[in-house]
Amino acid sequence: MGVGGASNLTEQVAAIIDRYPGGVKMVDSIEFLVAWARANSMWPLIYGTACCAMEMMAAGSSRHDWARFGVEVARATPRQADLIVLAGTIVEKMGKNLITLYEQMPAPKYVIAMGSCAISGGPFYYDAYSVIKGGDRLIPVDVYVPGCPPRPEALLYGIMELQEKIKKEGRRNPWKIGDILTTPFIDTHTKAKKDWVILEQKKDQEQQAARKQFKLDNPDFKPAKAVRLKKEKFEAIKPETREPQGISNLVLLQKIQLQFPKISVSPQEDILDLTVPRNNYTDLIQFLKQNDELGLDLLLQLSAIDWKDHFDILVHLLSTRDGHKLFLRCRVDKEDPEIDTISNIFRGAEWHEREVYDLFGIRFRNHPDMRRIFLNKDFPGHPLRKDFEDPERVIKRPY
Amino acid sequence: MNLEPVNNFNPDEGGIPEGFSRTSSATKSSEEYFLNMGPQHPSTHGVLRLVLRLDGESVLGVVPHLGYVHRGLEKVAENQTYLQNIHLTDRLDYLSSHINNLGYCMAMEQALDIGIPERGEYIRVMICELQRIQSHLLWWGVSGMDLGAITTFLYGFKERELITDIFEELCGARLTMNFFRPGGSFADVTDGFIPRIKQVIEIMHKALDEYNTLLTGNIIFQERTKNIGILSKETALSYGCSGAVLRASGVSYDVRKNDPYSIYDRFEFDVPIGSIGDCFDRYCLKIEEMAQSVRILEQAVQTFPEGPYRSQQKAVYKLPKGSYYSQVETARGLLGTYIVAEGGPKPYRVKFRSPSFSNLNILNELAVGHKLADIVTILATLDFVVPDLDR
Amino acid sequence: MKKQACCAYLSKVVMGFISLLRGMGVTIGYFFSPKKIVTQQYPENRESLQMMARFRGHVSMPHNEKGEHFCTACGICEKTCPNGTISVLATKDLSGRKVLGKYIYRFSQCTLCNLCIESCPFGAIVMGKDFEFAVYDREELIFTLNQTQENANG
Amino acid sequence: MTENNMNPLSTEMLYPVQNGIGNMVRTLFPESAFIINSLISICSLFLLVSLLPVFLIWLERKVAARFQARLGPMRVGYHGLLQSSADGLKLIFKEILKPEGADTFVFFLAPILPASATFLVMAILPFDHHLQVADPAGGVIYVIGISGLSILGILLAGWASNNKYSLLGAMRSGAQMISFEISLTLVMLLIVMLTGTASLREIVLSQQGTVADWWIFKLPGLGLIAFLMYMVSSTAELNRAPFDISEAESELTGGFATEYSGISFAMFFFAEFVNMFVSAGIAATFFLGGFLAPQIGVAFIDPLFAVIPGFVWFFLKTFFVIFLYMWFRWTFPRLRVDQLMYLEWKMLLPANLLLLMSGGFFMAMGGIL
Repeated sequence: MGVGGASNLTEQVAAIIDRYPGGVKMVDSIEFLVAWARANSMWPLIYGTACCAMEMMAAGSSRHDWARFGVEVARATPRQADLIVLAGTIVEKMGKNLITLYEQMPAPKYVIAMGSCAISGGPFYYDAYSVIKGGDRLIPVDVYVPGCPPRPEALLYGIMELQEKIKKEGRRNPWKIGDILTTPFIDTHTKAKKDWVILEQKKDQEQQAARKQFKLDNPDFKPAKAVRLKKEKFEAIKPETREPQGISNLVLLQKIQLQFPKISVSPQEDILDLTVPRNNYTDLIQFLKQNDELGLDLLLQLSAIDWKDHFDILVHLLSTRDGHKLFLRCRVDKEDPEIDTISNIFRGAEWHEREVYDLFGIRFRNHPDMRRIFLNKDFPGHPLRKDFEDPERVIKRPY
Repeated sequence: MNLEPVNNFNPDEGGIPEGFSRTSSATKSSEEYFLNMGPQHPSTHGVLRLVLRLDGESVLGVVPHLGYVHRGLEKVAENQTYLQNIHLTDRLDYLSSHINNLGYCMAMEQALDIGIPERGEYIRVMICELQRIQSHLLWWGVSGMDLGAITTFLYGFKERELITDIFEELCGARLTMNFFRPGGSFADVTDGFIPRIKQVIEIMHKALDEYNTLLTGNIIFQERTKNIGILSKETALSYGCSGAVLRASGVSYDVRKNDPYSIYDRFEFDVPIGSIGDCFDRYCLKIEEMAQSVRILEQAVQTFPEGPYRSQQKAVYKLPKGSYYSQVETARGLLGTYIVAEGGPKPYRVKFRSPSFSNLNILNELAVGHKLADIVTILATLDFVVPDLDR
Repeated sequence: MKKQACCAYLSKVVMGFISLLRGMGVTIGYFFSPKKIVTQQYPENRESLQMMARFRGHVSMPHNEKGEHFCTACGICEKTCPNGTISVLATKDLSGRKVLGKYIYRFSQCTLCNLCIESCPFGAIVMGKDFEFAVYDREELIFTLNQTQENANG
Repeated sequence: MTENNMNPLSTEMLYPVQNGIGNMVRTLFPESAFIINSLISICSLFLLVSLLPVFLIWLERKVAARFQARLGPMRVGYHGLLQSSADGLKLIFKEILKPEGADTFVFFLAPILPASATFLVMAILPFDHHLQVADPAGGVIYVIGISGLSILGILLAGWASNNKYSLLGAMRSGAQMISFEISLTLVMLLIVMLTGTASLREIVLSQQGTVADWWIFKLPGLGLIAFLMYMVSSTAELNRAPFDISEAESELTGGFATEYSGISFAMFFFAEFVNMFVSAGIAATFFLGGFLAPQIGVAFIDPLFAVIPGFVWFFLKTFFVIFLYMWFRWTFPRLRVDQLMYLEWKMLLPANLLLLMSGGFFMAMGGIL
């Protein structure tokens, strides 16, 4: 039965028994019994990364109830689980852990790739730098359940397919660790187009004569007009204007320009958008936080934009008391992207700054814990920059 | 693509895993050790890795490690057209996918000055409130299961399936809807929509009482959640929390009330505020939010107007040059969508201000001093979704 | 003060015990009412299981009885698809007019976002209703939606 | 039983309970009767211990499904009857893994202890008037002594598997079981004090008469309180329901059994269910009148109940108590470790001592009401 170390012993015993009359039938019945037991009691590992995990939980809930198939006891440790349902996107950083999980599971173990992300990368097929395009590039997959996310019934159908596959196991085709997909990762969309163009040229030469002949015997041939769907017409509606919340932008601007005259306003209708020079970036934010007349007490977010020749640090503040918002921009040039941290003013900015460092490469002076937050330490380059190139991980979108 | 294991720390030579301060807050006691609540763990709601510094069973420090489902969604959004990005916002916080779509579509409508007819506004409010109830039901079930009451998970999902049916009948998908478009939605409401909502309303009244007797009133649950993970007002604001986490600490900020979008100002509903800011307050707040959403649905069902459900839609949207920002109240907090447009069919930069990112930031503040089991309670009541966190 | 503390303690114990009983009351209510069971037995109810009208199972190309489809190989659905799922491969028929040669639909990448069907000007593609597509090999998920003579048998 | 010096163990010391089969074997093969009798009882108990978990696992999954408004195992045999046998068979044929750095001998010894501990206690459970393997005079002390053995198994498992989660789970369960054994012992002590004997059979016989003579209904309310306290402490002893902190699914992934796979995990899994049957059996023996038929006093029902054999009543009462355990498990959230210790040391222990005193007071008053 090819199970762990005991496989050669079971094969020898089966070979001996086969010789006796009716021995083959006995070994087959034992194999059938064991395969039936394995098929009807699959304990899934509690593993789910993204949206498909919700549909897997729905399959486990009262309405679809996969306990009917004997799949009830979802085990938390890989030691007691014999089925991994790859529910959700597999990311490079999670790849290591997924392989360790798979290796920790005892021998007859099965994998269901659920949803487009686990089959082929799905919505993150193009331009995603950290998504592994398909679970079978890491661990051998037995059943693919397509959909995004697939219905719980589709997952149950996948489990039934897996049960059929297990029931066929025996000494003739024992369970063994399958092989993973090693073909290099190319864009099937453009490949299909290229192959088709070659086919087309061949077809054109062959049909050269037939087409000329067709044009001769019915010169005035009018191709039938395809009928277009009649799309409903709706009239365009003007949105009703809504007066902005809290302190109006003008009052805000005057208050700030009292303290910091060198602030320029970028053209933005409803939300005040200030461009802040680099030297008084932190003490402007310090002033905004301290000044309780303005009441800007919540840091919405701190992020950056790569304008190809320079970076822009964005700081969005919100007042929970009155509801008005204030956006700040601070220009950082590309050569040495370095700016002071504001995590001592707004504690929440610590993670936002780590994200900006991780994805843009802008360092923050005296930041308590300047580490990458999302990607591995050795990820080449900073992905959200416009000039980020990594042909090994990323396929550019062809259209 | 390297797949060797990360070089983990070596405790014998006094190594400290990354992110921890060298000296531990407690006295250098011998029992101090590091426990890895790994990316695959039943109570981390997906793939979030926590490294805990423990002394026996009480927690000295927590360092969350993110990025285990970081899919680079913002880079993908930069290379897709505006319409194609709508279905990406479903996968941000997939438990409130309608509300994410709404946030993104509102930013586009703000840029292109598109208005929505009366019926379209009503559809939006009703669907977003249904989505909020559906997300809270799943949260309630999973937090009950994290604390050991497995039956609450099944009860929560029982009611949730009713709302999933409404969405399936409406737009054909159960979880990732892609239903809203700038100017309304891509199709009108089916005739089974209103009767099903009425059925959900009356079932939710019974269900909420049942949940309160089963879990909220339970003495064991109250012992496990009262005075655990107390979040002060200043810390919440300083970390930028939003949603039930912020309101439980006493700050009354709900985007639907303080910065009303769509037609939320026509419905009267109140925003519950917590007092202490512990786990029990956050829990009761969410149950109360469900009741308020049901209240909004009741009002909306009575005055559901006829007429066109959307304004004119284009095939390709080209937003004029500039930056546009819109914020909505998802089930987890304030989701801000910031689009920088260059005039072409594809956005130049899309930034999602995710509520779970800031809500989880406070874990270290809340967890220090509590037991290992309280970490699970705090994680359950913080109610974050990891793909919304990692984007 | 001692008396209040002690009777507060006792009342807390008693109230706590009653809350446990009420919780148990809820679960026993479910135990003794089989009407509340909501399970739909999927494989057994396959005939009666009816998908909703707008259910997005998979992209399919309806053919009328003469085996013709409405697709004119304009390629709009290919451009609107965010994940490169659809490949519209056009060919020229005898009269030199552009006609659909092969319509490749990779279900392994499709995210069922319905953008292609909304954008199709001729209503040639529709969302199919069945969901039983679990396969053992990833390549089987790449379908050719238009049945013409050569790729029907090819 | 012929008195011959060749057989040093005389009848009284062997404590056999006279029953039909035993006597028939003694008449046929007087010399080797003792060996044959013990073989028969060992085989019957082994059969019971192997069949019980298969049935109890199926029952637990169906009862849990019914509590949660769903159907539970359906497709494996009629209404999933073969489900737990499929689970058992699958677990047997799984690959046996030993984590690197684990102490091999202790790692594989640990699962055997809990299973054997429950097997030993089975020997003295009074299934019927004459259906009891042995009835030692100190039956209660025997039960308390043996139940300490299963704690050892869990501690060894946690320590040997070289995994922080299992160490945490084992230490938690060690503290929990030792502390809850005190309240378990005190409740049993109360019943022993009231009945005056420590042999299980006498305790059951002391509850003869109508239903009102069962210990649960005796002593104006104390019997019921004693029963509740027994239920609370025996649930904690079993690591079940609101006290399953040692195998806490959502905190410690697998608890003490994190590193166990295949047959060794199956031993823990089955021992837990047999243990549940045993402690429910003891609850039935102590409080619900073991194998005595419930005489309600209504003229035409009593003889009807009396006809039904004793062991049927014993199994019915035991399964009622098992249903209570399952009811606790599928309703309550889990307590924290320190709250658990607070519950035992600060609430159950004083309550038990108070109970003992009031029991003594009632005995001093002479009339056990």
